[in-house]
Amino acid sequence: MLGIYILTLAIFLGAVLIMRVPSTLHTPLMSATNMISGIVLIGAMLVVGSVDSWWLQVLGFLAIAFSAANVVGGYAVTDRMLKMFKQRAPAAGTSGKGER
Amino acid sequence: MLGIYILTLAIFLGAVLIMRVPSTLHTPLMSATNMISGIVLIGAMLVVGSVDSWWLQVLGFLAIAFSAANVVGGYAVTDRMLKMFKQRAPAAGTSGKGER
Amino acid sequence: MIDNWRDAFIDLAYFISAVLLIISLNQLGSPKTARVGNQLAVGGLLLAIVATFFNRDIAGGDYWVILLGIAVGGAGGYVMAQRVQMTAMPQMIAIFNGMGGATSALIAVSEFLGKSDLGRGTVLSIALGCIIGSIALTGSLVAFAKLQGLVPSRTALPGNRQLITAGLLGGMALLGAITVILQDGALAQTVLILTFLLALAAGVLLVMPIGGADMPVVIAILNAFSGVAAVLSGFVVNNQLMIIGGTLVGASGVFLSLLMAKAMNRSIGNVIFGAFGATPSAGGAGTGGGESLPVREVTPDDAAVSLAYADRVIVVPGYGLAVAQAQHSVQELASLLQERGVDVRYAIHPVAGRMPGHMNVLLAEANVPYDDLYEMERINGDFAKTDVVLVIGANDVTNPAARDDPNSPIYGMPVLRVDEAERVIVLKRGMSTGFAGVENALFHNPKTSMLFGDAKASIGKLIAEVRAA
Amino acid sequence: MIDNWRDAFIDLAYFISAVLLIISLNQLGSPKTARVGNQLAVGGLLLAIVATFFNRDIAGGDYWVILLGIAVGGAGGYVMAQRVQMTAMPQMIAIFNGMGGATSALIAVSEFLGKSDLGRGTVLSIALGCIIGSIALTGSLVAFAKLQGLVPSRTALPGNRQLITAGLLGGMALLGAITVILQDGALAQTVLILTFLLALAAGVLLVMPIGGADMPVVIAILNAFSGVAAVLSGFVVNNQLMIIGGTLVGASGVFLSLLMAKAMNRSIGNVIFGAFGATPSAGGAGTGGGESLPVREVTPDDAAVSLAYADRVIVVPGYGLAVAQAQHSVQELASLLQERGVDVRYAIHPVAGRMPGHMNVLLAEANVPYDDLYEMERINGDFAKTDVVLVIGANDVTNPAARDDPNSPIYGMPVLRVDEAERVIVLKRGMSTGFAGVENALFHNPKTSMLFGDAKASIGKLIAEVRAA
Ligand SMILES: NC(=O)c1ccc[n+]([C@@H]2O[C@H](COP(=O)([O-])OP(=O)(O)OC[C@H]3O[C@@H](n4cnc5c(N)ncnc54)[C@H](OP(=O)(O)O)[C@@H]3O)[C@@H](O)[C@H]2O)c1
Ligand SMILES: NC(=O)c1ccc[n+]([C@@H]2O[C@H](COP(=O)([O-])OP(=O)(O)OC[C@H]3O[C@@H](n4cnc5c(N)ncnc54)[C@H](OP(=O)(O)O)[C@@H]3O)[C@@H](O)[C@H]2O)c1
Repeated sequence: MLGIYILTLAIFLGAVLIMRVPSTLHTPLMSATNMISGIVLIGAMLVVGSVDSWWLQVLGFLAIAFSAANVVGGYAVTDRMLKMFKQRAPAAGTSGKGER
Repeated sequence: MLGIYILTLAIFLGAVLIMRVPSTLHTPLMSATNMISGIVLIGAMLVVGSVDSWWLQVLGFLAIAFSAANVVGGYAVTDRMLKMFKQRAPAAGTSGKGER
Repeated sequence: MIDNWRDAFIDLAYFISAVLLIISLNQLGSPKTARVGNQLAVGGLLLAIVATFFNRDIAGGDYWVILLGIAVGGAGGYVMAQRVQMTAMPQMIAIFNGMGGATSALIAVSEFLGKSDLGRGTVLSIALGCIIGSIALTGSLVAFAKLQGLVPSRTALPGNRQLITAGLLGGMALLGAITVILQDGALAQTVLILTFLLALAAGVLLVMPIGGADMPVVIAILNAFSGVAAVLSGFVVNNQLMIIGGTLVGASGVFLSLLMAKAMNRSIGNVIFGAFGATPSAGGAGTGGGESLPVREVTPDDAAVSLAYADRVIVVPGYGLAVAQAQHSVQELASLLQERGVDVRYAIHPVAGRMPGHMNVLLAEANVPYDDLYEMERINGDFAKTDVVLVIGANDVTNPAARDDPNSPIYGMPVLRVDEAERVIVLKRGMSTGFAGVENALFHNPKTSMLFGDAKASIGKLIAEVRAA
Repeated sequence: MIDNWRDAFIDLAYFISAVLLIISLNQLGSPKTARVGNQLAVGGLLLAIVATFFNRDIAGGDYWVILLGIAVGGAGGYVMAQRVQMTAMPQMIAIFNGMGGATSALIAVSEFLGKSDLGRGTVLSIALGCIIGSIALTGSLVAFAKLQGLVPSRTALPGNRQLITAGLLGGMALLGAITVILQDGALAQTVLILTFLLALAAGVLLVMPIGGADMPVVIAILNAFSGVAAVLSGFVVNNQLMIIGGTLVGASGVFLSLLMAKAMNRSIGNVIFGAFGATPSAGGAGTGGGESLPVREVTPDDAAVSLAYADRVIVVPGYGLAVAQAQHSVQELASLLQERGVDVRYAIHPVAGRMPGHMNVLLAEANVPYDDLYEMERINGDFAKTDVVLVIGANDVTNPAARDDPNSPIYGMPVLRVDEAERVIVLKRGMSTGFAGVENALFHNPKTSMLFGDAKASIGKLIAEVRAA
């Protein structure tokens, strides 16, 4: 039952937070979620810890490699994109100020 | 531990949801939260169910009466306020359209 | 998993109820859906209540106790809700906060006295719930009494205030700790009851010295208290629905307290432990100094004319409008002007009136459509393009000192930039200050002309003159 | 409570990590804080990973397996992230989705094969996680291949598509159900492996027939899949952090899929089970019909002059700009005009380019400050006040048929109202249609003049001419 509560609350929270993200940031958002889905890495670690037969360890190794790639790669590419997002230098900026 | 997760998620969710409420609705929001805090009524019911001595039952009775007043009163007064909130009849409405 | 259908049903009902509460809070985010949201919430609560009747522990006589309690409480709440004046909303909310806190405190006490061998965690929740609930109870009653004028706004207590506060908090912490350590037995029960009584006293002693005008902040804080108390009783009876519901209430209370404090440019601590006691004297001085400066008065007909022939008018309602119960006459005046083709809008400061959103409710009651009401951020840019600003019973929220004068106690508080308009007409009874107790330079601004008298009366005159014009 | 410090530390670390993930998602809500948000998220993940090393089950050789896996995977991911072109972002995300799904599927399988006497609920999560994860894996690989042009955009499979789909889903449901019923033992394991293989096949067969242009939607859906799979593996290993993290990913994927579908005026089902196969032919016909209608061409210098002497210019970049890699030249042209005092802004349609927010990234790469980029809702009103609109490799997002022509396949899709401007200059290579495959009346509008050729080349000419002007 508690698991269901956690899941439900997380769903609502996720929905509300995602809807706040402006479309400007939708691509970085997607790559960031790639990184977050890398959280399964800890699951993979637990599996490697709990299984014994060598070939299950191999599966675990693959799982770890994949999810580690998500964590590192997702972070790096998101950061790369976000580094590029610049605000106009206040000096220049006037055009369309009214909009804001 | 699970309780903490539920609590934390609820805190974040509550914060995000509350921040979305426009100041126009802050008074009804407060009375609505009065109603919601009436949820302790179920706690009071459980207490009445679990205690035996007559005077603890009296305490339980009081608790139930108070929280029931919150549920009914909070709902009624909020509804009374919200009933009054009206949008301008489209016919009339032009002034300050630009703002929206 | 769950092997029993009865419990499964109850669990499911609680879960659905929790979801309904969350959705309802989301619906409360827009005037269009707010009413539905309110109904969803009450639906969720009723579902949870009904489900609880199926709990096994509840049997025999319990039903009568419960049903009677619900009947009595429900009826009482309903009557209060129907009778209350919109201007008295803060009092009403104070009472509800108090009753919420009371329930949690009672749950904590009877759980501790009624059951034995409770876990440490539970006892901790009991002690905290008892303390916070009790403070919410008596604190709210004092707040109510002050708002009703039953007790004087500022009651200086004998002895050093900071010291008393510290003593109370320390004492409660100590007794609570002892309860948790003893955890069980007759002695522990006695200590908890002492904690309970001390907390009740603390509620009174903490709120009593706070200025009546700060009560709205106090109320929001106690609203948060009632939420936190509900969360704790949720932990006591180990019920997630109560934890979630209470959290939502707590979040709202905290948010609104911070919002008010920010809009008043004060810190929560400053409100509770009150450096505030000082300000009014300053205000008095200010008022004194004020008299010397020139003030332009205006006759109703002159004012009416400049309103009638304006293109753009912005009305700035304030607490005084509420006191004067002038909301309906304002609406009448506004529609009169609108018929003449004047563009009339209302500028609502976040803390105009005496609680957040209070002005919106009062004007809604007077059938002002909510899309004529503009929040400060949205309208502050338009004053410069406005011919006449009609300030009705508002003061602090228009005070330019908040922008210009770093020495002013309200410096930094965001205010409506009314002085940017062509002309400002202020309706108030005299030159006395607003709640912040500070002099308002706006009233001495050449652009400004004052129309003295009770807001309702003055507006009545304006209506007559506009009709004539 | 917890009687063991080692476990307590791990639990605490997971909890903090969950909080960090939530906060990070909040920070990702604004360009100013997004970068910090991304760092908070990775911080949370690292914390969780480190904490997991303290888990008792992990011992001896496990460390090496884990460290090696992290090293290999991490290095690979880092290289990919550094190498990828911004225009190839959809492919990159596809791969990451696939790897996420793969991990969850592998966790499910090895947990089931490695452990015995698992509860029914756990087995259910295993079966579902295995199915959804595997579909995410192979589906993403196909999506990647299509975006890279490794496989043809629309591959009709032999046999009735609806039938195949139904068969696959039914088969997986059946096998999954059997696994759950058997719950344990060699047979159950075999069935699960069959489920696994079938799901892998299903991923290929489901995505293969979907049009290449719909891949962004597919990718978002598979993103959601990878999230859901993570939630399920969270249930498998009973870890709240994984449940929460996966849920956030799932929410984002669902939201973005719906957003795209809405912006393209299609239903998700329509995308996946593709009534879409029909449209392009219609598009072909449209293109055919298009030739007959008159089209005004314009010379670079003429276009340059009207740009150079305009007060207000809005640039509408589209997918073609990305293909032509023209983002840098556009920025050069824009700053040239701005130096001449022209007010230049960019209008970004939510689905311009090939994934949501793609254009923003491309233009950010070209050093366009994000406050020059206007979302459709914010700028659509301003086209009427605009002298020249420069449409660069955009087509569908400007198509007036979406507003005027109820028979158009894209009718109802919100579009940029470019045709309200004084003059429209369109840069594209020919008259061929956009991905929706429908004719665009804008190109035949008297206001519109076409400058044919590769976007980058054409802009190069414009720059030269503006310099001359
Ligand atoms: N809304 C909230 O949440 C909240 C909470 C706590 C504190 N506050 C404080 O309350 C204040 C609200 O500002 P405000 O401008 O709305 O009110 P204000 O600053 O308190 O001023 C109200 C003015 O109305 C005049 N007035 C009173 N009764 C009147 C009557 N019957 N007819 C005409 N005028 C009357 C008074 O002047 P005369 O006596 O000369 O007529 C007074 O100057 C702010 O300082 C705010 O910080 C608000
Ligand atoms: N962003 C998303 O999330 C997303 C997802 C899925 C689908 N879509 C779809 O993608 C479309 C996006 O609309 P859009 O207007 O941006 O693009 P579009 O409608 O696909 O049109 C792109 C145009 O660019 C032109 N073009 C291609 N290469 C070019 C080059 N090298 N130089 C100059 N022009 C070139 C093409 O015409 P020529 O061949 O004649 O040059 C084509 O008409 C929408 O239909 C949307 O539904 C978007």
